[in-house]
Amino acid sequence: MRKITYDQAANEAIQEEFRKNPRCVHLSTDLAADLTEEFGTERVRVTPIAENSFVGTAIGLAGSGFRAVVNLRMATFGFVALDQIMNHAAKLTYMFGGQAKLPVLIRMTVGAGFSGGAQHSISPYSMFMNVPGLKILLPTTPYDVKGLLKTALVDPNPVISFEPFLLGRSEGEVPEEEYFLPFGKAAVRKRGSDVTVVALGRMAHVALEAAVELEGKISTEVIDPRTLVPLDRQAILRSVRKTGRLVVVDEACRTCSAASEIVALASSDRTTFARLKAAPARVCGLDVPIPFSPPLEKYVLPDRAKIVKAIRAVMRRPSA
Amino acid sequence: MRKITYDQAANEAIQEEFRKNPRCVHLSTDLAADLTEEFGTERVRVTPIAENSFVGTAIGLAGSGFRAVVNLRMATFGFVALDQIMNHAAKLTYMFGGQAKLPVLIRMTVGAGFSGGAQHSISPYSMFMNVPGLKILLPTTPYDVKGLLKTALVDPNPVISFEPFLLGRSEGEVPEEEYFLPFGKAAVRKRGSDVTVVALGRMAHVALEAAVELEGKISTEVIDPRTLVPLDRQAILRSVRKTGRLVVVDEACRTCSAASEIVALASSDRTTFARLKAAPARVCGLDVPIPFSPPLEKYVLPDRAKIVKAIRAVMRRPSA
Amino acid sequence: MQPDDKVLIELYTTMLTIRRFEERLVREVSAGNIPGFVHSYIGQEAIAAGVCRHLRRRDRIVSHHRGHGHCIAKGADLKRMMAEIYGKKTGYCKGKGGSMHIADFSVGMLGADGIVGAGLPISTGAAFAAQLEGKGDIAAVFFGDGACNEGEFHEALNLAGIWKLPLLFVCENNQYGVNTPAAYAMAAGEISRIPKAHNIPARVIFGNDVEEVYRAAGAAVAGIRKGEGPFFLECRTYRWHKHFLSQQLEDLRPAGELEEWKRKCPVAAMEKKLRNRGVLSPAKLRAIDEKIMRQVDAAHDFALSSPYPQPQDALHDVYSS
Amino acid sequence: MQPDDKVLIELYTTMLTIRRFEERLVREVSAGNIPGFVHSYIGQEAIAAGVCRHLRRRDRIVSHHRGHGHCIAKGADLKRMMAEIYGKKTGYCKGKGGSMHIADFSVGMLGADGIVGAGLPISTGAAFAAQLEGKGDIAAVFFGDGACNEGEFHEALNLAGIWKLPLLFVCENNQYGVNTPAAYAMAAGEISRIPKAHNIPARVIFGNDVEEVYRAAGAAVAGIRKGEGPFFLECRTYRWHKHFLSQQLEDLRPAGELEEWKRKCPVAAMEKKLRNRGVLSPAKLRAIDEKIMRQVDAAHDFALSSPYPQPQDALHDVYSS
Ligand SMILES: Cc1ncc(C[n+]2csc(CCOP(=O)(O)OP(=O)(O)O)c2C)c(N)n1
Ligand SMILES: Cc1ncc(C[n+]2csc(CCOP(=O)(O)OP(=O)(O)O)c2C)c(N)n1
Ligand SMILES: [Mg+2]
Ligand SMILES: [Mg+2]
Repeated sequence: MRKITYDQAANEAIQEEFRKNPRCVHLSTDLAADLTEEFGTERVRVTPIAENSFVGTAIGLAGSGFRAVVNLRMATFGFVALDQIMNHAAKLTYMFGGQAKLPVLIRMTVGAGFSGGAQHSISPYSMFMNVPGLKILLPTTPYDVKGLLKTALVDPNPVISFEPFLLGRSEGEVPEEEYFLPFGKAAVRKRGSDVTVVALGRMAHVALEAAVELEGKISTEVIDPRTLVPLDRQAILRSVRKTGRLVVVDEACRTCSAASEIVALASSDRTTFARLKAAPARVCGLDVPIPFSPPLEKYVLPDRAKIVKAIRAVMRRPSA
Repeated sequence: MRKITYDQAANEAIQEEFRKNPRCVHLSTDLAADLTEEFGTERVRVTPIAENSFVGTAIGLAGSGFRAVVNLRMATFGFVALDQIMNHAAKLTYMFGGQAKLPVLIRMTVGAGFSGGAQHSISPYSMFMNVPGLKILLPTTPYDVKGLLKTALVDPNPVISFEPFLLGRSEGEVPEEEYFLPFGKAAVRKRGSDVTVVALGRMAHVALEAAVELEGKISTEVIDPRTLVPLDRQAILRSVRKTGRLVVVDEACRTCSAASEIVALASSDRTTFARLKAAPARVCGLDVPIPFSPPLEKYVLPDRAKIVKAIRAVMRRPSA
Repeated sequence: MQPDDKVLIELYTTMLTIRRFEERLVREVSAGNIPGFVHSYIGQEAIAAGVCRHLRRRDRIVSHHRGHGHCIAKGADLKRMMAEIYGKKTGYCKGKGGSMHIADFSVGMLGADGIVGAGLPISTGAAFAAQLEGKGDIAAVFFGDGACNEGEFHEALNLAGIWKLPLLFVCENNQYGVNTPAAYAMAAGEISRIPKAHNIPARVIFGNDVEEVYRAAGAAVAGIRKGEGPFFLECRTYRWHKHFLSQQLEDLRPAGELEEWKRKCPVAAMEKKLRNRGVLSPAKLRAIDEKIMRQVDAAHDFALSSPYPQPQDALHDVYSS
Repeated sequence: MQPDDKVLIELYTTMLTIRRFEERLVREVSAGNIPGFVHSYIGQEAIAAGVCRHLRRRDRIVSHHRGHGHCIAKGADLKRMMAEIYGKKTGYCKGKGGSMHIADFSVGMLGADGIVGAGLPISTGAAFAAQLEGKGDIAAVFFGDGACNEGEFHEALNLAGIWKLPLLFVCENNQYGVNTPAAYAMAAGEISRIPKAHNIPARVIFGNDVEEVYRAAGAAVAGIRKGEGPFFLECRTYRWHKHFLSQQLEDLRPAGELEEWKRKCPVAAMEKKLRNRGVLSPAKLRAIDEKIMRQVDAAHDFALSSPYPQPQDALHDVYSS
């Protein structure tokens, strides 16, 4: 099968849906060159640097029968738009008793590991998960990003796609034929029987490396949820019930992270809890703003060695 | 001892510290009448409705050697200021390698239960907990709010005080003498041996009622963390190790809530995990925007009956 | 564009409907019968009436926290409005929104909103949609003087300006945001200086004279439909009640100001004109009022007799399907 | 306020220091020696130099993502700057900030920032502090043309206006935000229309002529110190490099534009003037350049030979104590 990059795959999803649906509109600071060329400057608008209002514009478009795609670029630029995303995109459909469909797709990159400094190196998905009304994607391969964005582009709801910055130029197989991936369906990246590793975003790849490294010694099941809302709770619970051990890997800061949610999910489920053989563990970014200097940044982020160590630790029985 | 309201107690803290420290400045939309009268319009500034910029102004003041208090009123109004709070107040000290102290106190009300509708009825503290660099208060009594704000007003860091809207007019004993309460020190509202209930914000009161209702049948320990960052992890773990059972009550939406964090904390601690007799439970707001209509709102929020039910459920052994 | 008699009567009827509806709410809120925050539109009726008279059903409006007047003027049903304000299942939002989030998409009323200024960029989206559709439809956005200090105001003006959006900005300058005077909160002095700086034409009008609002809005809407881009109307007015009806905060506006503005009541002024010009006799006026009162009563009865939603209905409408 | 020879030489020296520092960074970034995002100030040196020459140490400035020039002009140490850009322990931020978050509070440089527009309200706070202290100090804020489309720009102007803050707004209009032309992104056409609408006096100047910047900033700063409130300077200029040095995105600015602006090089123009007016001989000019080159080399050596922070240092400075 042909191989293309993550960013190309994402772009293809948008192009295909824009071809089918003339009511799709694209908003971003700076040019989306391929899109403009094909779809023209009416539908593909360059915006001033004014995120709160162009996200608001997308909401107004969606409430008026259009479908809007907003590319915020880096997640940190979206912080000036959180009122429109959290107070409006997430809530209007509900507040208005279902009168308004709001098909808005908001894309932004996340993650650290490129010396971007504290503001540009963030993975803030958990705060959006605490706001009901949004669907939340965290695609980790070219195949997934295309299939999930395709689905997002026919979904009648606000969808946020968090796209790990460092994966943008990673390559992977993507079929030529059209396909859609369902939301709420995790991918099992590797089957295993000793321990379940749920790994988010770029960490799905790093966790897989860790699992391969341990092969022969520890049989690790690696789950990539792919979408955080809806979250494939059943896939996670099923796996943990089988293995009895859980490690969650997430480069976001640990406190109140998506990893915390997944640990809470597994431990508060009675059946799963009863099968737990060890305390679930989180391997996350440390609770500090991400520092610029490479040795500092490396220290605060999860990596293969830390994941391996955590897997080894949960394989021991609880101490006390 | 004299009794005063929660709001009066908070006000006293500010007045006392403004008397001592002439470099304290207050910013809020609309008049803080008592403050203006005593401290004048130079230091007590009414702002236009422009939250992102008056929070930014507070940061600039703090970075220039002043201490700023910002009253955002309801937490939802702060969503237009999240860039300044999360990208700036939380991170500048770190990004600048400790060059800048940023003593900014940001106050806002939280909570639901007054038919405020989806935007005005929020409890968004978990999203701030995921951003390192902020200290976070959630005071639940007049005594606590005064003592914690006093401490906030001598702390050299950005502090957010989340003040439950419905507690503003609740009364409680507050000494005349000056006192400060330390951050990171939970209050045990009731001692017990069967189950630990960690209850946040207004739910601390409701959980206490539930515990009293169960008295004689189930011995419930009720813990009110009072500050979420720093969180008194030791007090929570100590209690759960003793009781072996944990129920966390939080009116915020459940997914990625502070309750999720507390469940994850207890279950991922090896010693505590080993002593757990039942799966920890969360009693939270349902994952929907808070609806306006009273019967709907009642349905989605935790209340005494739901807490009692959850406590009873964890007293049974895990099923599977 | 001078309104003819028929239009005058319609404008008057709309204003009086808003007035009577809002008066009823004042009574019910004081009696403790309505939960939540209710922001009264009394005193500002001429703006909603005069502007919306020029709008087609397909034109879209975006409102703010003080949104009942816009709803009524755009053609929403009093019954379903009242039911919503009471949190009933038969309300526009099935009880999920209440007064502050009232909306009727079927008449192009895209909703009241609880966040000051946030409707402005939503309206640029609605106007953008109209522009893309190319049928000569437009959007209008209502907002207060206080909202003009939020950054989104500036951003929305700029977007409307660079894209020449078919958008009518209607600033309801009632001179205060809660207790803060616009004169204090705004360096510009005159709000209309700001749109003008963005090259958006602007006019300041007396917002309590429905004929003036009608004429100014008519000219503005005609230009916008022709593709001339956005227009800005600043309407000077005054709110009669506290910021919201059940508010505990003191009303700190200067003594006497309210009385002075009550003398400039938009409804009474219009009634007087209609009577003096002989457009409507006292009997006819009384008949209109009685009819409106019956409608308001019927709306109220409808609301009271409607069921609350089922508790589990709270779980629906988080997502559309 | 015409600069005398001594001042002219200082202005030139500051500009050339920025230029040589930035040229070194261009080389090191291309060689892959510097991690992260580095935004070059080359082409805009006259603005930082001309404005900061009027500022006292106690005056505070707030910068943006393109912040090296402001740092140098406000008197920061090249060694600690270079060390920071390399992520070394000896850097201003102990390696935690890097180029985009460089700061030196000891000289009143309150930091570069990665969020477009966000420095504006921080600067209103710094100016508010100066006002409260009442010692005649002021604040200055640097920002690009793109930042003027963010709502915070409008909000900061308004705050400065209503409170008459001692704040100098310095807009570095290099005509693009990344690849988006200001002429497209801004309905106002002229940025200075916006502050004027807020009743803030504004002037448009040629930002590549350091004498012009010096004179205009001098008059503005004098007025601000006297308590006349904020002033707005729009400086027309051009960025020579890509938006940030290692950027993959194509530079879409029209062909020829850069060459045209290179002919308006602020440093070369000043050098020529100094030579033509006989202020500095070619030999003296060479000596200045050589001295600066030695300083830049020394800064670079210092950075290279400085240790990285210890990994565990990452845990410090989350909070102050
Ligand atoms: C972002 C935000 N900040 C503050 C508030 C609280 N608030 C609600 S209405 C209001 C005053 C608005 O004034 P204006 O825009 O003039 O409208 P008016 O109430 O006068 O009609 C305020 C401060 C809010 N709802 N949203
Ligand atoms: C809020 C926000 N949106 C977008 C960005 C990405 N970004 C960084 S610099 C920049 C262009 C800024 O243009 P301008 O203000 O003119 O400054 P210049 O780079 O031209 O000096 C953009 C879009 C950002 N950093 N912050
Ligand atoms: Mg007003
Ligand atoms: Mg620029």
